[in-house]
Amino acid sequence: MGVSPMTLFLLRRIAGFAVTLFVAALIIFLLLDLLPGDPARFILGINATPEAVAALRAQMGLDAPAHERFLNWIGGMLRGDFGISSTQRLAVSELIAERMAVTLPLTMIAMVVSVVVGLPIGILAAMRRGKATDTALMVLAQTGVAVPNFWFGMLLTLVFAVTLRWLPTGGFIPWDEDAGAALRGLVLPGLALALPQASILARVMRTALVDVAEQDFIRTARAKGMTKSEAIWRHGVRNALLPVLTILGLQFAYLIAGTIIVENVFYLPGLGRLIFTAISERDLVLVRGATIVLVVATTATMLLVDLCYGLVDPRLRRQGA
Amino acid sequence: MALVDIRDLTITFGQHEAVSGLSLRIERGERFGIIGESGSGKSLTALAIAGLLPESAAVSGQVLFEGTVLPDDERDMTRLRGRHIGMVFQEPMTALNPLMTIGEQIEEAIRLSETSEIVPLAVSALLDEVGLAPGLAARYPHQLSGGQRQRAMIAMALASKPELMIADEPTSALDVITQRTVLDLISTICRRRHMTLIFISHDIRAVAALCTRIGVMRAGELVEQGVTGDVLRAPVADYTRELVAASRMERRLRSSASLNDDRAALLRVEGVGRIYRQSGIWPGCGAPVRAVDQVELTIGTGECVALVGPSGCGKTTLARIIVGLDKASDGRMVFDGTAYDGSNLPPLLRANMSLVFQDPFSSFDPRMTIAQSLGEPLHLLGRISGEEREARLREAIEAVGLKAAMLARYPHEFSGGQRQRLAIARALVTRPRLVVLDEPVSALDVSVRGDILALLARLQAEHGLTYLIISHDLDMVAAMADRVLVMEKGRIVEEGTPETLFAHPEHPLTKALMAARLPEVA
Amino acid sequence: MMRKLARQHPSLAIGLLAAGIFALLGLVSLWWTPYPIDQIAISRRFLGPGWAHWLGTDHLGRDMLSLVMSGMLTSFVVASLGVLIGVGIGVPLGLAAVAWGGAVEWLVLRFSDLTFAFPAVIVAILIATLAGPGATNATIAIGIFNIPVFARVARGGALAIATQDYVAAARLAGLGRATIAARHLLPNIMSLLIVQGTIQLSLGILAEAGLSYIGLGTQPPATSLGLMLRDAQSLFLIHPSLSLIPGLTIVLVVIALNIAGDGLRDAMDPRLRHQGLSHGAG
Amino acid sequence: MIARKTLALAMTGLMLAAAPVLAQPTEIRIGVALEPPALDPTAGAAEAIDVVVYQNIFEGLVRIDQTGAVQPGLAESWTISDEGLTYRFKLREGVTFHDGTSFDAEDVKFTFARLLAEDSVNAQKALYTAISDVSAIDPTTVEFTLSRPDGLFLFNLGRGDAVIVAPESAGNNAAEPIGTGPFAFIQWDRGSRVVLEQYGPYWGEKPALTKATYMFISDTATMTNALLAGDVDGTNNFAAEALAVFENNPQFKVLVGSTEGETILATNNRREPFSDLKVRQAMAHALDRQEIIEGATYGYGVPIGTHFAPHHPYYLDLTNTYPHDVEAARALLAEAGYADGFSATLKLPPVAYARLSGQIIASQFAEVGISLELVNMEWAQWLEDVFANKDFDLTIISHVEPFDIGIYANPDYYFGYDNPEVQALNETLNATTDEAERKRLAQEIQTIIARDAVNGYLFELAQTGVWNAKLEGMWQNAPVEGVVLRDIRWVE
Repeated sequence: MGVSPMTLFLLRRIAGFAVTLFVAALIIFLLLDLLPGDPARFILGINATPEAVAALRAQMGLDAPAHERFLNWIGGMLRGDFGISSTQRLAVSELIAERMAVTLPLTMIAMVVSVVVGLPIGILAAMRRGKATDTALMVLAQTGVAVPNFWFGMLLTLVFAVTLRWLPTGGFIPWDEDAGAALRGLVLPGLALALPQASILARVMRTALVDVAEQDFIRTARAKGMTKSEAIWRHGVRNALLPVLTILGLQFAYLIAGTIIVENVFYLPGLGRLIFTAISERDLVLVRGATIVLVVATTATMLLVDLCYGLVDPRLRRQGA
Repeated sequence: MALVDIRDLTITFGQHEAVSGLSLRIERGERFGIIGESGSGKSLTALAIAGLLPESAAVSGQVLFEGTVLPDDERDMTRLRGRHIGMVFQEPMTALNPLMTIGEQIEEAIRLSETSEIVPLAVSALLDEVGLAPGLAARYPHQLSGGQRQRAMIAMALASKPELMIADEPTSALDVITQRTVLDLISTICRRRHMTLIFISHDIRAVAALCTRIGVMRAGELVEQGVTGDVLRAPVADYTRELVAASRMERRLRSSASLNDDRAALLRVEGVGRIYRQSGIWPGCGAPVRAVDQVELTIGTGECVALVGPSGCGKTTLARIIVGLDKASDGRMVFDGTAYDGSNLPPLLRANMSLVFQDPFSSFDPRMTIAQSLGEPLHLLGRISGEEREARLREAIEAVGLKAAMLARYPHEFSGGQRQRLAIARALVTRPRLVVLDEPVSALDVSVRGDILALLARLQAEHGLTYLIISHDLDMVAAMADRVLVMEKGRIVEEGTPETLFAHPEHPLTKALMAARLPEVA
Repeated sequence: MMRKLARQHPSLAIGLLAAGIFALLGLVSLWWTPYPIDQIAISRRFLGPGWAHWLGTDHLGRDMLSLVMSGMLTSFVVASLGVLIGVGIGVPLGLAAVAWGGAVEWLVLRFSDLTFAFPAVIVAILIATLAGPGATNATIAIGIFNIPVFARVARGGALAIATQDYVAAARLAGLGRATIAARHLLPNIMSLLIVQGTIQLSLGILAEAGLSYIGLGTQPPATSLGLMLRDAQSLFLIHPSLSLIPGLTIVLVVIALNIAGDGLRDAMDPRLRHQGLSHGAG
Repeated sequence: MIARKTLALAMTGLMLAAAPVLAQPTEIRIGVALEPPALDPTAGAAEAIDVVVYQNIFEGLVRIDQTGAVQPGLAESWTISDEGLTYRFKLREGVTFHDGTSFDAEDVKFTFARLLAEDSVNAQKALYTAISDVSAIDPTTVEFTLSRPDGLFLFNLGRGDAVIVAPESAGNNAAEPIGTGPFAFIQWDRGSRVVLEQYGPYWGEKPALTKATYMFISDTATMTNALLAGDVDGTNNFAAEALAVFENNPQFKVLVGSTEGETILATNNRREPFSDLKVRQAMAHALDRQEIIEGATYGYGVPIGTHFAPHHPYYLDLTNTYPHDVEAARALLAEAGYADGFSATLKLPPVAYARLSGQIIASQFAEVGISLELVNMEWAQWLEDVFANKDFDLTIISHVEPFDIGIYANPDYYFGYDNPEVQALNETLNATTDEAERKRLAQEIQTIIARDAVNGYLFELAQTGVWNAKLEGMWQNAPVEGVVLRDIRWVE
């Protein structure tokens, strides 16, 4: 057959990806359909007359049969139409897009910071294994993992926003209005999110590197005439990155979870807060849309990581020797 | 002045003394072999010369290279290593960086030793010297065969034009044929380059074939050293004597009774083939691999048939199908009149055949007592009483020359040889008729191989067992088998009694195998 | 025993000891706390640390020490139940994947991808909205989050074991896949599971804190460390101790658990155990 | 030395950047806890809507002032027929909507047609059902005809639910509100803020502020930080628990005022055992208002003994009808046949005053043997269970509707109090326009419901605003929901 094993591998992963998403969508829909609480009633509040509520229900198409609603939903999403928010009366896709402009950069910043801070620390610790530096760094990492990021966020605000007034306590200026301000708004939350992840990365990197340092090819490299640290640096780090890559993939899930909490602390208009408010307002359409987007994001990252593996590790490029 | 001069070297890990008071001089241009079993400290000695001992090692005594003591400063030691010493390790797969092409890795070696300005040229020159096509430079380790990898390792070791090459079990991870070619390669290179060689091995014949002088190590001590010929012809130390003895295998005499030709066929393999596909439920992806291809063979009761061939020729797969660990894609087997295709082997038949694995260390669950492990196959006999069970276990373990008391112990309390005995005991506990032995001794130290083979022979005689031996070790086969089947690429290519087959090999593979045999020592 | 442990793996000893003490504090609160935590006395609120109340009192005049104790209990219970759920469902899945392979394995992998795709908080939000917020829902959310983690760990470990000859031997001995999984695979990945368990436990405690903090976790009058943080955060500038006490407690508990986890890994991983000698072989 | 100076400069630079307000004293950033789901006050109950738009973007025919009195709005004057059934309004001229379209009688007609239509989604529709006809006499005159007299009619016209909208823009008001008010809607960054700017062609006097930004900050700690850091200039209603941070801080002023929010322990009068007067009286005795007010509102709540706002001229102090008395409570329970108490659930909506009061009441009731199970709920769930399905024992909620004692005349209301006497009284009250008489009637109803201990009457919610000390003109009291910007100004 004409297809190369690599493309087959790709196709298989993507097929798996699709299946996962479909099932996820189904689950989300089922769960949300069971949600107690009548959105119409909520929108109209205490003194609304029954007719008014009924009228709104009809408007929102809440009286169609479930399977129909599901299929419409899926079909719509494939066409990029996520439906109309029941409380905000706006295209869900737009709402989500707005929020993504906050959550995505935030996650990215956190990712980058955690990598830029975490990996070097891990490497340094591994190089100085057993020495004071190692111990100090690892104690630091231990603490970093242990501090709840929302709490850390609050402490950060008190120091840098309230006391020093270097950065805003929260809130978000849209990018197109003032990119600089937008960025400054994401610094503290970014840090708060990054701390635990950086610590985890540091620990993983260290362990991985220590393991690799035991490998034969490090000895070979030394036999060729490298000092131990040269060998670890030139041959070890790249090999050690493989396990780190997996963790990076998983971390995305943690980060998403983190944003939802941190966005509350810093009153950022992100996807997390959107879901949160949407849920308390029984905005099924919106919750669905937002959750599925998060699920897609997470799953996509996993897929990405898998593919990265293929790139970094020649053994996974399946062309026969 | 000696190139390497080791004076009273002692290496200890915590309490354990791995090398004790070892002194040794290796002259320029000689090829020195160090023989010893696993744990004898031979590798550590080599690492000590290259200054590559793990930090956890405590070293006393001194090692002189070209008359000067090895420098303590890591940089100087590194430079010395890089410029003057080349090393080849046992397992080329793990010794090469999986993420770099071998070209890159050789290049690196050249740059580090600053032996050549025009690096690319040098690379292809080296590859050529070790008999690899220049094209292979672009390959990654996992894309090469074991032999090719080891050649690449050697090329890398040569990059610095070293005075001394240390080869630590360079061939024991390779199969017979490649093993021989690599050995030849090493010796020719040493001759051509007038390079001093330290060759570490447990295989006395390899050492004999390659080295001018040898030293014998045991439990961290150098028990004997001298010119190869002398040592092997007239060993002084008993241990050396044992080793030499163990390396020779006399053809064992079979009672003519078992050799009559009209013996009933116990197992018939009829056109069995096995095709492997890449993973699971995705049909038709990944090119199918024919591991076993239309194999026809018959084994008579009481017979001992050997299946030989290079690694990856499908002999192990065939064995697994026969004992029912794997399922034939086509064809069938008939055991004692009952037909089956592998996994559908009915319990009672399972009880009638068993398998002894190559690696005695992985064949016992570390968390189960010997009794539990040995008892497992008794399932196949359905419900049996406690006493019956006891009796069976005792019988089995005593049959292999161990004490019933040992049943209560755990695997880690036994040596390799003992474990293999236990493995055999487990194979016997159901009183099977056919025993399949997959490389039964290749993982064992030379000195115990003889005993295990003798044990197998005895058991066959006592219980009238039928053996199917899977092996690449022609001497062992010659010693044990009544009939030999040669297998290549999943097919049986030649068959015959050892005598005739080894005397006049027909098939090129058989010829190659014969050619690869190392000469008997002395 | 303990002394031996302390000598060989000091970190493990310290970690276990500390975590043990915290857990014990929590357990004790089942029978005894200095003051009942549901007894509210506004007149007594915001007392600083003192003889009557070692850690002072909170915004409802409840004794902080008592709150910390029973909060600790909640946090531990939620986290450990979360781990139990993860182990109970994840490990069998992981083992099944290895024992049966093929389609089963594919399904298990897809399933764990699927579960990974739902960040714990999302699950928590969904459940909380279905059944109202509460410790139970936090537990379930954390449990669900743990399932794929353990499924993967179990699978990873079991894959390595499955290649061992003794597994083949067991199949030769006619044992069924399930039996083999239970008899050979499971016991040999136990250490892995225990290590992962401690790690997930500490993550669970953090997660519970996070969930309670955003109001999806434990609900009054019950309390948990996270809930205490939530209650105290708006008072941080006026009565910092109210949020410093639970906050630091969380940090300490998690650190203790992680140290214990690392210690266990070193203690159980044979490769690290006889490091030195492993070089000597050959 | 120099280095330190430059550093200092750099830092002040940053601080300026962080608090631009120092530079432009005509802009204001107001922190509010709840973000409105939409911005159309006539199509949704969320008080968060009024907070942003009421009297800023939208105006009614009349407007409620700080004291709760009715003032001319888009109608500069009106006349009421003697029997109180016809209202004739004279509309202002030269009023335009923010989209430039002009305002006239037709808009008024349209607004109320829309409000009263079959498919109307106006949350307070019920309040306007007395209207039988709205007719535009001429472009500047509108006449309302009522089916029955309604003492609160004018006040209700002043509510956010009755603001005047234009047929051209009404449909889109949820996302882009267009009204006649002094401030025009500029943008809404959902989840973050709403920006208003002064509307040049406004008919009335220009407000001092040129720009107002509403920032949505739900979390009290965050709000505190934002205020301290100067990221927001004030908030109309700040959580009482943290007020201490600002009370003695010269940079801030704390405005403590009244609201229309009667906070009650709403009791399901349909259900056993609450249908028993003795039980309700027992519960009333069990309540220790002072402790609840201390604990839940940090002393800012005003104790009430009935369902009426203390600052209202009709208010009658009935807080001593059932004083805190554990013994009396036990006794009454015993009489009612609950000698060893009973247990019930207390469903709590997601607001601080409810959650805190809930915990405190639970421990107070425990003393008399009533054990409460606290059930925390999201709003939507609460509305569904408690309000719509009346499936609850007890709940705590603040009734923010002004002069809403009428709910006690509605037997179908969620707490299900069915007393013909009260119903009759309320009837007459609605029909009465004479002040003295109205007062008497209102007070009679207050007394009855207090005696019947229909609900546990806890406290009148206080409005505790925190503002930058340099700001003036904020409403202290909140007779209606809203943060009215017209009078707010910066002073040096």
